[in-house]
Amino acid sequence: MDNVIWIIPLLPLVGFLINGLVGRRLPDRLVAIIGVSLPVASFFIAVWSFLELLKLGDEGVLTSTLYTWIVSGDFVVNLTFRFDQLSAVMALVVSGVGSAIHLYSAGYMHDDKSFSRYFSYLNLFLFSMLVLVLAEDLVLLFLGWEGVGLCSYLLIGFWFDDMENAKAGKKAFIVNRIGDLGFFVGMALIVITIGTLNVPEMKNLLEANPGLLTAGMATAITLFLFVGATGKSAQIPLYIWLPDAMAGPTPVSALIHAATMVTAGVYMIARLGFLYVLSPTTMIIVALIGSLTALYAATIGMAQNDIKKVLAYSTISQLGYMFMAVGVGAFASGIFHLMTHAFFKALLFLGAGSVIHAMSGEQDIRNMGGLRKKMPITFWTFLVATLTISGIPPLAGFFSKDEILWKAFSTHLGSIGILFWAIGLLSAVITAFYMFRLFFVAFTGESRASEDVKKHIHESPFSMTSVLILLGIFSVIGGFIGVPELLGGSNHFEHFLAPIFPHLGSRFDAHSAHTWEIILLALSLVAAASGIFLAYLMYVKKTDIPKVFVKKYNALYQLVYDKYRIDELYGAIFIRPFFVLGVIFSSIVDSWIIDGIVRIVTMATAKLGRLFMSFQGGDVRVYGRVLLGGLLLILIIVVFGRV
Amino acid sequence: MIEMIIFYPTAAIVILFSLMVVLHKSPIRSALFLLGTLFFMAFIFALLSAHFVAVIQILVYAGGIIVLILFAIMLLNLQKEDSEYDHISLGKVISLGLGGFLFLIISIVFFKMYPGHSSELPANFGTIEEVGRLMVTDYVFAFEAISLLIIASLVGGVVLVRGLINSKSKLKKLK
Amino acid sequence: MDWPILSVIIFLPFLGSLVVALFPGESKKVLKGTAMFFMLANLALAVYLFIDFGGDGIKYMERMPWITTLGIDYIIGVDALNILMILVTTFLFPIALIAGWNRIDERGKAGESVKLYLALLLGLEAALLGAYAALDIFLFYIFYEAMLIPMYFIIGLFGGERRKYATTRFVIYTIIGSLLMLVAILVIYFEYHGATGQFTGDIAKLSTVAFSPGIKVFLFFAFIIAFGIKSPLWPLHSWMPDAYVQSPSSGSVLLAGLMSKVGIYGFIRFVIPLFHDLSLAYAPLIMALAAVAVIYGAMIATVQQELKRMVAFFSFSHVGMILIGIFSMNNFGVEGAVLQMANHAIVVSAFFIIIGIINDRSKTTDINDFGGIGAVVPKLSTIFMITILAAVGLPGLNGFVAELLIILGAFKSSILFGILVASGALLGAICMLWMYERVFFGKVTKKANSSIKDLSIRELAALIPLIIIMFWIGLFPGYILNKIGPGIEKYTTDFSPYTEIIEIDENATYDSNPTDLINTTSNNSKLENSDAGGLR
Amino acid sequence: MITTTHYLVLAAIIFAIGCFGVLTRRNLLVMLMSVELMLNSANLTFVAFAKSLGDTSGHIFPIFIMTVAACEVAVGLAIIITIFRMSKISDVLGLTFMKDIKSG
Repeated sequence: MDNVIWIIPLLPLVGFLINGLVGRRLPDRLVAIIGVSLPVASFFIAVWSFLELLKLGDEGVLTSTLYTWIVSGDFVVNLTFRFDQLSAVMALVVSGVGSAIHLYSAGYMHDDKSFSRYFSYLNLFLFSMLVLVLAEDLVLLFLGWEGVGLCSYLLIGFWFDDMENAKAGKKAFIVNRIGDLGFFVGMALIVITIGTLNVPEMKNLLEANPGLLTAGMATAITLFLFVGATGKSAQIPLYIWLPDAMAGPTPVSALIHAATMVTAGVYMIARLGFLYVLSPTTMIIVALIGSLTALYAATIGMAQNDIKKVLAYSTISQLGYMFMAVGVGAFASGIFHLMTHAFFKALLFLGAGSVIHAMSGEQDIRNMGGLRKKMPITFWTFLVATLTISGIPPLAGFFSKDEILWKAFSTHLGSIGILFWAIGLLSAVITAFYMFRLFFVAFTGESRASEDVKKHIHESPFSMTSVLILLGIFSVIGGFIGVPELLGGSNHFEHFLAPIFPHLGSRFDAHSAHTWEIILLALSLVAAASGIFLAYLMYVKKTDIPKVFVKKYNALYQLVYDKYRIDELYGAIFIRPFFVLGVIFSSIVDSWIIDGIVRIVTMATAKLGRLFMSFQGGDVRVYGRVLLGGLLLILIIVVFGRV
Repeated sequence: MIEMIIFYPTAAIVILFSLMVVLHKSPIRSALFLLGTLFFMAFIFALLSAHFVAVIQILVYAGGIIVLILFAIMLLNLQKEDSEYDHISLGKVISLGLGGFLFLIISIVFFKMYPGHSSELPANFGTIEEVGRLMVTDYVFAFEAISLLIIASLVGGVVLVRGLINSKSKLKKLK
Repeated sequence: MDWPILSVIIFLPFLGSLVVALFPGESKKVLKGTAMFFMLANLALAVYLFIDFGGDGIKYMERMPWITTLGIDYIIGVDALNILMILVTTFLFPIALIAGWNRIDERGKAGESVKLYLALLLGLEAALLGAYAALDIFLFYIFYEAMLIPMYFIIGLFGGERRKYATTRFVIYTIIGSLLMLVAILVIYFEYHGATGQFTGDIAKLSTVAFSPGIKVFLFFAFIIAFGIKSPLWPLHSWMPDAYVQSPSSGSVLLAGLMSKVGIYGFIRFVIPLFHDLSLAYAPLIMALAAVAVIYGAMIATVQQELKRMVAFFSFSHVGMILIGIFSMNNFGVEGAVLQMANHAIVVSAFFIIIGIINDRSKTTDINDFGGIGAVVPKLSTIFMITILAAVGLPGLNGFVAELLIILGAFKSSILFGILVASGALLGAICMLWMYERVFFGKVTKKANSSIKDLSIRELAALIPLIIIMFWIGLFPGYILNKIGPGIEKYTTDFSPYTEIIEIDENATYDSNPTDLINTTSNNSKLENSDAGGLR
Repeated sequence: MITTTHYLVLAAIIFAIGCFGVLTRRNLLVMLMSVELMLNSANLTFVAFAKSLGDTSGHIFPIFIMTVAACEVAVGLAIIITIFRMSKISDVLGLTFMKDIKSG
C-alpha cells in the first residue's frame, strides 16, 4: 500500500455506498455532486498515477496490495491493484469517459424518481470496471468482471416497471453468466496446470518453464477464456443480449454497452496475450469470430430503424474489429481501437440520448429528420462521430481501424490474414453506409415528427452538450497518439504498450510491408468513401431506392430486419428445451419415479401391515394360537438347540 | 401291578372325560365332565401317594370350583353352541396341530429329563403333617402371598359385579 | 483452558431449554427474552471459541469415560472441520428466533405453546452442537438422533397445512438412514473388539480397523445412505421439499440451514476417515450423484411456482455442489466445502426468513400471486437481491470464495465434474433471476400487493446480520481460511478423523500416540487399496 | 410297571387337550374350564415329580395352584357375568371393545 492506486476504484465505491445507503434521504443535487465528483476525483488520481508511471520508464509498474483475499494451501489470491501501461490506458479511458458520462447523466436523469439509485448503480459500475482493469490477479479481475455484469443487469432493468426492461436485464445477465462459466473453467484449468492466477506470476512461471502447458491445454484454456470474452463483449454466438440491453437509460448504454464494459473481453485477451500466443489455433478462432461478428452485426445494422439498436449493432461490429486485432496478435492495435471507440461510440450514444431527450423518448429514426437546425451542437458532434467511425482521416477512427486492417493483412498467422482483411474491409464499407444512413435519416431533410413532439424539440442543457463537445474533441484528436510511422508519426501508443505485449513478427519484410501498407491505406479510404456515397445516394438523392430494394428482396430484408431470427433459434434450441426438461424433471421424474419408489415401499409396508392386522382381529383364540406357535418355536429352539 | 391296574383305566377315563369337556356342545355337560375329570385325577394323585392333594382336589375343585361354574352357567342360561360344530374351520385344524405339537414337545422334554425313581420314599412323604409343616415353615411366604391373592380376588369379584350396575349404561355407549 | 468451554456451549442451550420449560410464569416476553439470553450467551462463547481457535489439530478436547463397560467415552473437540459450523449454529439460532418472534404468538393460543416452541428450539441447538462436536461415534449418534425429536415437534406442531404428512415422512426417512448407520457402527465396533479385544467408540481408533472388502462396501454404503438422506443426496431427497415447505419458516431455517449440514458434516468426519480407500474408489459415483443433484435440482427449482419449494430445490442443488467438493478429496475441495457449508447455512436461512416475511404479509408463497412488488417494498427487494447474488456466487459475497475453491477442487479431481459444478452456478442464476423478475419486476399486478408493508425493525434485525456476514465472508475470507486452512491441509493429507495436539496426548492415558495412529491408518489404507482395486 | 414317565405323558396329553379347548371354543365358560384342565395337568406333573424325587415340596405347589385356580375362577366368572349382563355376550368373537373401530 505504498501508493494511491487503490484509491482509484475506492472512490466510486464510496459514492456507491453513500448514494445506495442514504441517497434516498439526500436532495438530488447532493446526490449528483457526490455521484459525479468522486469519479472525477478518481480520474485525476488515475492521471497522476499515469504521470508517475511515465517517470518510471519502460519497465515501470505501480502495484498496491491491500490484503490477502483468498488463501488455500499454496493457492493465494491477493487483493492487489496493478497499474502498468495497459491498465493505465484502460483506467484513464474508463474513469475519463466514465466521469464524462456521469456528468451527462446528472442532466439526463434529473427528473427521475430513482435518481439516487441510478447514481449508486453507476458508481458501483465504475468501481467494478476499475477493479477489472486494475486487477493483478484473475480472481480479482473476475470480481470486477461479474460486478460489471451485475451493474449492467441492474441498469438495464433500471426502469423495472416495464417488464420488457427487466427481461432484457435478465437476458444480459444470464448470457453474460454463460460466458462467465467459460471464464471460470478457463481459470480453473489455469490453476490446475500453472497453479496461480496472478497474471505476472503466471507469465514468469511460463517463461521459466514453458513445458507447464501442453499445446492442447493452452488451446483449451484460451478458448474457455475466450468464451467468457464473447459473453461480455457480445461476440458470436453470445452477442444476443447487447441489442436488448438498449432498454436501459441511454447514458448507461453509452458507458456500459459501448465504451467500457463490453470491451472487457478485449482487455482480458490483451492482458493474457502471453497465453494466447501459445495457441495459434485459438488466435485464428478469435480473429475469425471477431471478423465474422464485425460483418454480421454490420449487415443487421443496415436494416434497423431504432437509433439505439443501430448503434448497438455498430458496437458489436466494432468490437469484432477489436477481436480481430487481438486475434491476429496486434494487441496494441486492439487496445488503440478500444480507446478511440470509447470516445466516438460514447459520443454517438450520448448524441442519440440528446436526440431522444429532445424527441420526448422517440427512438425510431423514421420519425426524426431535420434536427440540424434545432440541435446544432448535437448535430455537429454527431457528424464528427459518424465520420470517425466511418474511418475518415485524420479522425481517430481512421488510424485505429486502418491499423487493425493492416495488422490483419500482415499477420504472422499466414495468408489467412487476407481473409480477415477482406471481411474487415467489407464491414468498413457497410459501417460507413449504415452510419451515414442513420445520420442522413435522423438529422437531415424534413422533420417527420408529430406536431406536439416537434414543439418540444430543443437543444439539450449545458451539462449534456459540454460532454458531447469534450468527447467530440477527443474523437478528433485521439488518434494522433497512434499515428503510424508510414504517415510520419511515431506511433507513441504502441511503443508505450510494448512492454506488456508479446512481440510477434509480420509476414512481410520491412520493404514490402511499406508498399502493401500504402495500397491498403488507399483501399480503406476508397471503402469508407464508397460507403458514405452509397448512403448519400440512397437516403438523400434518390430516396425511393431503399423502398424498391425492400420490395424486391422482401424475404431477405425481413430476415435481416429480424436479426436473422437468431433469438428465436436460441429460444427453440436452448431455452424451451431447458424449461421442458425442468418440467419433466419436476412433475415426472421427481414426483413419479423417485417419489414413486418411495410410495411403492410405503404401500408395500401398508399392505404387509394389513396382512398382519388380520392376526389381530380381536379374536382371543387367534392371539392364543399365535402365542402358542411362538412358544412352540422357542421350545423347539431350547429343546433341539441343545441336542 | 396294582398300580398298573388302577392307572390305565383311570388315565383312560381322565383323557376321555377331558376330551368331552373340550368337545361337548353343551356348557353344562362340559362342566359335569370336568367334574369327572377332576375326580378321577384325584385317584391318580392318590396313586402317587399324594393323599392330601387328592383330598383337596376333590374338596376344592369338585366341591367349590365346579359348583361355582355350574352356578354361573345356570345364571347365564347358556345354550349349546351349535354353530361351532357345523364346520371344521382352519382355526380348529391349526389348533389341533398346535396342540398335538405341544404334546410332542412336552413328551420329548419329559423323556429326555427322565428322573430315576428314588429307591425308597421317606416315611413322612405326602402325609398331611409333612405338607402342613412345609407350608408354614419353608413356604410360609408363598402361603401368605396366596392368602393376599385370595383377598384380592374376593374384593375384585365383589367390585366387578357391584360396579356393573352403575356403569352398565356407560359401557353400552362405549360399544 | 481450565474450564470445559465446549461442554458449556453444548449444554448451555439444554439448560436454557429446561429453564424455559419449567418457567413458572406465562409471560411471552419474559420467555422469549430468556431464550434469547441463552442463545446470545452461547453465541458469545462460540465467538470466543472461534477467535481463540488455531492450529491444525483438535482443540478444547474433552475426554471422559462415560459408559466404561461398553467403552463409550464422552469425547468432544473442535477442529477445522467443525469450528465454523459450531459458530454458524450458535449464530443462526438467535436469528431464527428473531425472525419467528411474532409468528410464535399467532400459533400458540396460550403461553404454553410458546414455552414449548422455545424449549424445543433450545433443545435442538444443544443437540446440533453436540452432533458437531462429538468425536465418539456413539456420542455422535445420540446427538444425531436427539436432533430429530425437537424438529419433529417443530414441524408437526407449528408447521403448515400438511405438516403431519411432511414431518412423518421426514422422520421416517431419517430414521431409516440412521438405523442403517447404527448397524454399520455396531459392526465396526465389534470388528474393532475382535481385532484388539477392547471396546471403544473413539473414531480415531475405529478408523484403524481392517475389514474384509465385502462387508466394508456394505458398511460404507450404509453410512452413505444415512448421511445422504440427511444432506440430501440425489435420489434420496424426496422427503425434503415437503419438509421444507411445511415447516414454519424459522423451522425451515434450522432444517435446511443447519440440520442438513450435519449430514454433510458426517461425510467429512466419519465416512471419509473410516473408509478412506473406499471413498477414493467410489468418489466418482458419489460425485456423479451430486452432480446430478446440482443440475437436476436447479432445473426443478426453475420451474417451481412456490417460493419455498423453489428454494428447497435450489438448496438441494447447492448441497450437491458441497458434496462434490468433499469427494474431490483435495485441499481445495474440502476447504471450499467446509466454508460453503457455513455459507449455504447463512444464505438459505436468509432465503427462508425472507419468504417467511412475504408469507406473513400476504399469506401466500405462490409466485403467481406476486408481480411488481419491487417498488412497493424496496428494502425487502434489495435484501432479497443481495441474498440471491450471494447464492449464485457473485464475487465479493460469501458464495463466491467457497464456490471457487470447490470448483478448483473438482477440476483437480476431474475436469468433467468441474464443468458440471461450475454450470450449477449458471443454472442457479437463471432460476433465481427469473423468480425475482416475476415477483418484483413489472407493474403491480394484484391489488392486494400494492399495500404490502416493507420490512419492520425486527425483521431488519434478523436479516441485516446475515447480510453483513455475507459481505464479511465475501470480502475478508482470509481470516476464516487462515483459521481452518492448516487443519484441512492436514486432513487432506492423511484423512484421519482428528489429530490430537501432542502436549495433550502426553498426559492422556491413551495407549497409541498420534504418529502411531497415522501410521496405522496409512498402512491400512495401503493394504486395502489393493482390495478395493478388485472392487473397481 | 408304571413309571413317572407314564404320569408325565398323561399330564402332557391333558395339557394339550386343554390347550386345544382354549384355542377352539368360543364360549368363555368352556374356555375357562379348559384352562382348569391345563392347570390340573400341571398339578399332576408336580405330584409325579414329587414322588419321583421323594420330596414333599412337590405337594405344596398343587395346593397353591388350586388356590390360584379358585381365585381365577371367582374373578373370571365375575368378569364373564359382568360382560354377559352388560351386552348379552358369552362369545369371545363378540368381545372387541378394545379394538380400533376403523380397522375392524
